[in-house]
Amino acid sequence: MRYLPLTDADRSAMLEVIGAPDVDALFVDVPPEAQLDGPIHGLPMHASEMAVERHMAGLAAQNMAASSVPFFLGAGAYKHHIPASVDHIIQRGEFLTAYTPYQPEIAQGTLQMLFEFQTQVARLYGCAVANASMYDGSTACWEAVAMAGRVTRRSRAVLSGALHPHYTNVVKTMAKFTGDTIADAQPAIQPKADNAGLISRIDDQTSCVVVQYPDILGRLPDLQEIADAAHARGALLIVVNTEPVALGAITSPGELGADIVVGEGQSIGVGLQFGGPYLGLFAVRDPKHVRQMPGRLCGETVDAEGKRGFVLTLSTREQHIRREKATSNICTNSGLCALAFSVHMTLLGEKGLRALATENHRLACIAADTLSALPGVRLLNDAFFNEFTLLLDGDARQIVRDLAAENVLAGVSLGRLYPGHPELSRGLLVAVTETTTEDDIHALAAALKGKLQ
Amino acid sequence: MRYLPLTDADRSAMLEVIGAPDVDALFVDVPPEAQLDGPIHGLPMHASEMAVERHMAGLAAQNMAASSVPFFLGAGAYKHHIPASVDHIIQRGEFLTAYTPYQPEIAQGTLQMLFEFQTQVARLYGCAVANASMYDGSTACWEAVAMAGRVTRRSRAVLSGALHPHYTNVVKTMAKFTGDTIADAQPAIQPKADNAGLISRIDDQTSCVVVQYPDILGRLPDLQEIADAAHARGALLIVVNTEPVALGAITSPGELGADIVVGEGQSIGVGLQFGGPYLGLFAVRDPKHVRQMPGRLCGETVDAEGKRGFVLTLSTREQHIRREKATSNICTNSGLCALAFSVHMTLLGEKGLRALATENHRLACIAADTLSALPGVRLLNDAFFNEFTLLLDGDARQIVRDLAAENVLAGVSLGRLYPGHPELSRGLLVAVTETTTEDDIHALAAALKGKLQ
Amino acid sequence: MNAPNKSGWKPEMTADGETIGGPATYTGNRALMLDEALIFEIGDRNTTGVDLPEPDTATPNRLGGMERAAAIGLPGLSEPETVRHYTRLSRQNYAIDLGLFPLGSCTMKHNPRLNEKVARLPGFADLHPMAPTSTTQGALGVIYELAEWLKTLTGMPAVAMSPKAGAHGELCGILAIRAALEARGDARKVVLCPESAHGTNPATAAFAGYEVENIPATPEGRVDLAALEARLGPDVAAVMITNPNTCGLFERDFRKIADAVHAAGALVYCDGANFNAIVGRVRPGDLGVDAMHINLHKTFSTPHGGGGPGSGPVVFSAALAPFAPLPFVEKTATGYELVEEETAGEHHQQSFGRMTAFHGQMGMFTRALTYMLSHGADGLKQVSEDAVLNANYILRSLEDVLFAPYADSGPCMHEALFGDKGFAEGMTTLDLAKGLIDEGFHPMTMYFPLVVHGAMLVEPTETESKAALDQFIGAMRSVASRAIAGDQSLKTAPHYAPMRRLDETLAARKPVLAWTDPALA
Amino acid sequence: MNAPNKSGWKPEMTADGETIGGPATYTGNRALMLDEALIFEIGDRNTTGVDLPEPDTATPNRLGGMERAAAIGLPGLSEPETVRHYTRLSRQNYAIDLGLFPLGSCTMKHNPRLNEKVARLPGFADLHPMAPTSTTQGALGVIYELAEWLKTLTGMPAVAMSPKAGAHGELCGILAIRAALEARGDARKVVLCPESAHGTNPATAAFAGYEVENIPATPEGRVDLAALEARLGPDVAAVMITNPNTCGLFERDFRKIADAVHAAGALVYCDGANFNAIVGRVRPGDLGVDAMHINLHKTFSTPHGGGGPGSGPVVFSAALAPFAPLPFVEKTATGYELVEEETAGEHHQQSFGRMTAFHGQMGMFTRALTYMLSHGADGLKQVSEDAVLNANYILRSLEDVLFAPYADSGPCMHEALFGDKGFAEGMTTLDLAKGLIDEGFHPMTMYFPLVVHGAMLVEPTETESKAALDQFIGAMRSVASRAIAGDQSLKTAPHYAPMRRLDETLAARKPVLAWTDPALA
Ligand SMILES: Cc1ncc(COP(=O)(O)O)c(C=O)c1O
Ligand SMILES: Cc1ncc(COP(=O)(O)O)c(C=O)c1O
Repeated sequence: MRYLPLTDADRSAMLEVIGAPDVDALFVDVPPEAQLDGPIHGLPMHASEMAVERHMAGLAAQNMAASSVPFFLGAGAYKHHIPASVDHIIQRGEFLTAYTPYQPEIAQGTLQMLFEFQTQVARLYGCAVANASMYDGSTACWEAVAMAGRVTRRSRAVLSGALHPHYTNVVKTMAKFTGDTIADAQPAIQPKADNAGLISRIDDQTSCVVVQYPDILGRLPDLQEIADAAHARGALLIVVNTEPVALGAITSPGELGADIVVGEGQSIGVGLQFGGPYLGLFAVRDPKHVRQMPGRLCGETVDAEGKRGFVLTLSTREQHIRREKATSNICTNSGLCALAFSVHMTLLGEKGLRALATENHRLACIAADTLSALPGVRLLNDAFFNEFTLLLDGDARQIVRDLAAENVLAGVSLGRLYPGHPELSRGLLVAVTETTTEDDIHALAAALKGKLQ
Repeated sequence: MRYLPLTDADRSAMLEVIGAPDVDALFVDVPPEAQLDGPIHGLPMHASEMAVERHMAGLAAQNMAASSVPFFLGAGAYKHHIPASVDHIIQRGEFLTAYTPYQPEIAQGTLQMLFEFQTQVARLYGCAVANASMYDGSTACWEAVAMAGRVTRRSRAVLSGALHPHYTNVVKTMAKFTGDTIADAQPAIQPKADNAGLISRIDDQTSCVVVQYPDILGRLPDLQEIADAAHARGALLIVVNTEPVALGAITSPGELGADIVVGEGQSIGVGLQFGGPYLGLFAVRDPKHVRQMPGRLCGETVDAEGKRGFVLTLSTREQHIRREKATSNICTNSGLCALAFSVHMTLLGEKGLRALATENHRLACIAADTLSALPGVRLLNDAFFNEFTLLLDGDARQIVRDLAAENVLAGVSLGRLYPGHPELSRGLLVAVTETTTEDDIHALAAALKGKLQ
Repeated sequence: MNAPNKSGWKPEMTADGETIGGPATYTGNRALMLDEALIFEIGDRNTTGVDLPEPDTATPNRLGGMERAAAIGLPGLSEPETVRHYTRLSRQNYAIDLGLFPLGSCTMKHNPRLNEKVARLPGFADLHPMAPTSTTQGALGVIYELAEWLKTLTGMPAVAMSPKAGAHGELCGILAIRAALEARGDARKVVLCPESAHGTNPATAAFAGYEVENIPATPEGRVDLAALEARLGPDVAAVMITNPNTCGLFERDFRKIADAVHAAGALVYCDGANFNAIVGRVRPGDLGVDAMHINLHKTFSTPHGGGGPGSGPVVFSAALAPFAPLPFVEKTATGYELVEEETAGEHHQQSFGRMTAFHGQMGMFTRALTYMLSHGADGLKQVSEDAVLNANYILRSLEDVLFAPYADSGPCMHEALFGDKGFAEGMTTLDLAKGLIDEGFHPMTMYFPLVVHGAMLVEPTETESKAALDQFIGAMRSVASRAIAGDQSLKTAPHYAPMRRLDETLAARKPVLAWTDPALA
Repeated sequence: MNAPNKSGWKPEMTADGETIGGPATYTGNRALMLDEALIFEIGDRNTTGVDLPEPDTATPNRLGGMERAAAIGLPGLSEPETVRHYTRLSRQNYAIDLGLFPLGSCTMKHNPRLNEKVARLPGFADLHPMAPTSTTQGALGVIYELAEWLKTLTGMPAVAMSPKAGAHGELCGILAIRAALEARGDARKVVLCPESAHGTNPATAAFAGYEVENIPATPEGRVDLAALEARLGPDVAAVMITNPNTCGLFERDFRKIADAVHAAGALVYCDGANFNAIVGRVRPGDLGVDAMHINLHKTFSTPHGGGGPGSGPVVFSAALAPFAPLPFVEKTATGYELVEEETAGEHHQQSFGRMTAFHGQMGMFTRALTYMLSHGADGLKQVSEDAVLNANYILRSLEDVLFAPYADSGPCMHEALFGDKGFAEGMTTLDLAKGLIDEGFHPMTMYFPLVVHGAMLVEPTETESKAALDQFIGAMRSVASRAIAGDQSLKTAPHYAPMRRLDETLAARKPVLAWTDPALA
């Protein structure tokens, strides 16, 4: 057994030191009836690396890898090119196999990286402080709602109808137990986000308004207007972003008045991975809210010789110190994904991020024009970044499935996101990134045309 | 340009320090007529990582990867399973991007590894001392012949007819220039190696006898007999091994009287890679021959505090010190492949290497029996390790090509190795390793049967 | 000449400013111990390490007036600088790959590289979570196979795969308990936890709207069954017990506790973070557990990555199974199906909802399944046996120098607990830990569990060799004797790490949580 | 307590045995600076880090009596121990990934990680060299494309791809020259090389059966054209000249030299190890070169790997092209073909033969081609310009403190050469180098070329940022002033590396080249 260094001779020598006749003697405190008499039944015995690799490669081969076909899925998870050096760095044993940096003298690598990451995220979001990561965008969204409750001491959250339905569901699930009231809605199928409708739902009990930007249909709501309305009622504005690349092209939520900005960081450095692990980003515009934030924070300090260094700090917010009074129960977060994000962002830099955003938008415009020129296809959005909604003459969900059989992954249908809403069944979300080629766009157009005739 | 850190501002500032008006001024010593006036013609401009990766992946996709089909090629390059940790370790930047360890205080990683590698190779070969690697087995073979000339002060080398024909060709090519005489031969197609014929060619001018073990047809010559005959005439015995895994099952050349043992280390840790980089192994049985060895040697010493450490040593044999009097012109060798070999060998250990050899032999026996049971197929070998020669009722080379079209890589034909020798055209070398499945063997049998009907 | 050392490092000095041990360096580096500035100090906004088309003005703009005007303030580095920056940073970290990492409760075991390789196969790594299920059968198969392994290993009938880490799993379990209680109209208010519990337990219970109360412990370090029984009543929704517990002991009476809890109408949550001690030998399902999370990043070896990601699937008893969250994978005659809100209606009306977008930590699932297949039933049994053997070896090799409060409570399981009793005046667990850093080891978990003064919780795991344990034991004995003897050089340890002791108080008092340009400050 | 430190490390001590700077450790480790024993000391013959079927006695044996009886003596380690062993070892190395690695003549530039990724694509990594060419078209395509790049970049009509490194390429070139001369019945005996040449040049010429004679140099560090012309004659087969030369200077008169050599019936070998200085800006073919090797592991960034592997393709003039070795790749109407002994007859009767089994360093070809495609024609031009700019920046920033013998010979190319003139009595280039180690830099090439006393050859390459150069310059200035001032702490440097200065004399005097069990010794 290749991962187990003890030899039988070692085991005997150690049992002798312990004074136990055999290893069973170490399990005396387990009631006999709870002990198995041999290897557990129903599972295979140990296997060689080669055999295991073959089994797993066999499973992998049953999946249609995104890069192997024309691919247009988004809806909160985006396919971007990740530089090879990102993966090289996150595989450094000193990053990969380290624990949470609780001993800062031998964890400056992780700590300095987190300090840099926090600063990158804060700047991207237009905020003062970001934390060291949450599980993913959807849980970060709920944590933001919970935090808004703590800050405002109110418990009614107003969710935009154009918030990712999974995020909405997570918030609603959690709220069932905390007793918060969640005012949600269906997305309005219209060229512009329904700011007026959203604002009309804000009242004096509202702790926060939650708006996605770009929204689930790819639209770009004017956040300033919502911020003003929320603030006027004493509520916080929470902005959710699921495509950080967009922020290379559009104004940051913080600049537009968001109080808490959360999001999914997967686009930068992390990769699709069938949905996880992803990277929850969490930031606050006003430093005064820091002590209500969930999750770990890394801060600057000095060592005994006065040399600058970094430590985890303000831990009195956290479960391991504050226990039932903690701001969140989160412990393990998305450290390695934060590293991947930070490395990729460092490679991009401001210049690269802007160029990347421009390239995404450019290709998305080509796709929008090409596809909406097809008979039976209409572009819903007035504005978009790299994802937009098409309205098809047909059931988009069935079309997506049919095109998959032709090796074209056409997008995410609104029917898939909002099952049971026939009024949305014609909607198809199409995402375009720098990895999309014009050939891909033409392949999709041709395939779609075939289905709409 | 992602690999170039200088900004235009940096360039200007630096030119100012240098006192040059522009970068062209730094090239004043190049005659103008030899300078190009812009980017060289006929080559593309720089490209993004994504674009380059797509281009290269496109080329890779035009090759039939060994693991994707039933695969039986050997003849000096073998497909073995390489544990994932090997590749992880050789990608550590500290190994991958280091230079030759000329500053030992900051190169102990490479140096200690080389000391361990040298010891592993020496033990595997049954020798006293191994060097820090040569380019590959074929160049190591020539270096051994050249060394035998230095040791014996004779210049006639007798090559076994069953030495890999590429190795023979390398030796003959070099000898054309050094004035050595090379007595070579064609392989005798018979169940046992032709020791008697080989021994009869040894004379008093013979510097060395070169024997491959297992030989090119997969046979296992009795080396002791040849060693005795060579030594009786004052010649050295050079043994060439192209499949180090075999030495987990068969007696080492050193134990059987070989004076110099060289070989190809690719099987352990290195991978097929279409023929390179591979790993030349070079060892001598008697420590008195060390000062005639080519290549780098790592040795033990102590530091100023008496702590054990390692350095490159006996460099007075080498080109950078001895220049035209050096034992070889080799400088860069196969360091990283030596690391891969050493890591894999450390994972295997004696126990694993023996088990690996047994498993190779077991599967080879199954394959030999299964295939030789087919009508029109005869097994040549009396004995073999993991590779054997079949005699087919047909042109083996054409059959190999035809089977490739059916996605079966059947082996290396003798026609491919010895073109222009119709008497060898029925021979097919079949190699079987732990990666070969019984399904693969049956696939080959079925395909072969189809062709021989 | 030695001016611009910007890092602040200085060699030790005598009273009259002579350097001792070695000369000061111009760079502030010490050979391979290399200082590294922040990306904000070395990068700039016009440098990038990627090649992309330069945006031109003809580029379309359909951003609807939201286009960014202000600079973001993100520095870029070329690729060579980037690789070097992070490589240099990484070298300031300790890691399992460097040596024993005996953090109790954290199960820092070897992370096989095969698992990393498998997780990167394009069929897994490059797969969208919302791709049509006809194109993701292999991925759904991984989730299904892993779920089967977890159910078999725990002897429990159901598992929720989506929780993202241990604490998220705890939340999943507690929410299922609350949903089950509410489904029978039983609005209980209290969750009981021992004081030795991990902080996530009370935090989770509180997050789920419960009051948290303490379960008393016996002097031998286990739950006090009698006291617990006395406390049980109609207001108690659940007990949360860690087994093996955080003192490293198996809760001998677990079955009795579970029976008492069930008899009182409450449910049993087991914190399974310590499953490594019993995996393959004991099935929690046989002990009366209703819900238990499993840290794939502990027992099943997915890497900790400097703080995450993890994965915390939760196994459920039959009583709780109907309340498990969405989504999950079902096997049908035609293949694997993903059960989400849409299809849940038919089969799974009582699900308490959704905990996260998408389907869980797929990247961890592929690694964990690879690990399980590698070990098999026999190997996993050996894992727990070796983990327990290693811990007992440490316990018995150190109990003469370090105070071991539960040394007489029977063998420990996968971790050994010590306290600071016997240290010289002024010497603390922290000092010992910092001394251990100089010895080339990561310290054990400090000051947890709370029930032992100056607690030191040592978990070696099964992937340590006897030689590594012996060296660790020798180093612990050496440092412990220095603590007992009051060796003052321990108070200033570490001496050899990239940093001397860091001022955590300053960090919290004047929080600096993001870089600001000193030129602008 | 501090007994078993087996490594031998001790902290610095005062005369009366007090430790200074920090306390001794039990383990001999210093925090992250970890000692590591040999595999022979930690492994054993019964441990393995792979899972394979246990051999059973029923296994067939057709080994014909050659089966192994004796033990081999190979220790095994489990996978966790193996990963840790090599990770710990690796941390005792300096590398480009850690910092500037200014080894003159070695071109230690950044190794892009994309290249590593591409080389590992199964279509390249998992391909047998003798597979039918119908199944290897992509691999042959790589060789062909790379050959086209090399021919275009050098302006030469032919290239041999199989040489395994620079020295092997030199041999290839010299053999082709000898074959060409012999083909015209011209048995010349002498090869001329400057004294500044790399050791491989004379070694190669001797290996190929030539006598080696010196070409005199001018005081400004270039070939003395007049002296060379005087020496040329019917016995001279070839001249071997490095350009840019190893003093870092461009051989201004190269074209004239080549013309004179050709006029004398000899051929021109150019050592192309320094091609990085001119790639994309100057084509050696325009200078009259007949053969030149190119170190893909220098100019084209394939990693040095701690000593290899390399790859040394050789470009040829029309005069030498027919003599190039086998195999090579041709493009035909139906695809790529491999020309080997078999088919060479038709097209290539004069080939001098074969230099190696198979077709060369494919793993390096994929990396180099990836690198070239990434840079393109414009990027490669920028490469040489930045490489030259960086070197001149260093030259001009150090010439006031370090003796620069050719500072007045015009700009340097990709490397800057200094000598030890001006150092205090007893201070050497070696001392400066070891002081640089403490500063966190790998030293420059020392004592090469031989033409300058205490030579220091500094090649920064183009992948260094200005900030890195500035820090290096600062450190060099600091260490140089210490050498000039006679600072004795330099004589005992390095102080902070994993090892103090190693005794190379002892190693050579009593060679210990393999481990032997002390128990048996
Ligand atoms: C006993 C115990 N419970 C729960 C947890 C929480 O797990 P996670 O960090 O994955 O959220 C931990 C991990 O630190 C633990 O040790
Ligand atoms: C000038 C010069 N020539 C030749 C060589 C030899 O190249 P290689 O080490 O690849 O054999 C080198 C490399 O060290 C060199 O610097």
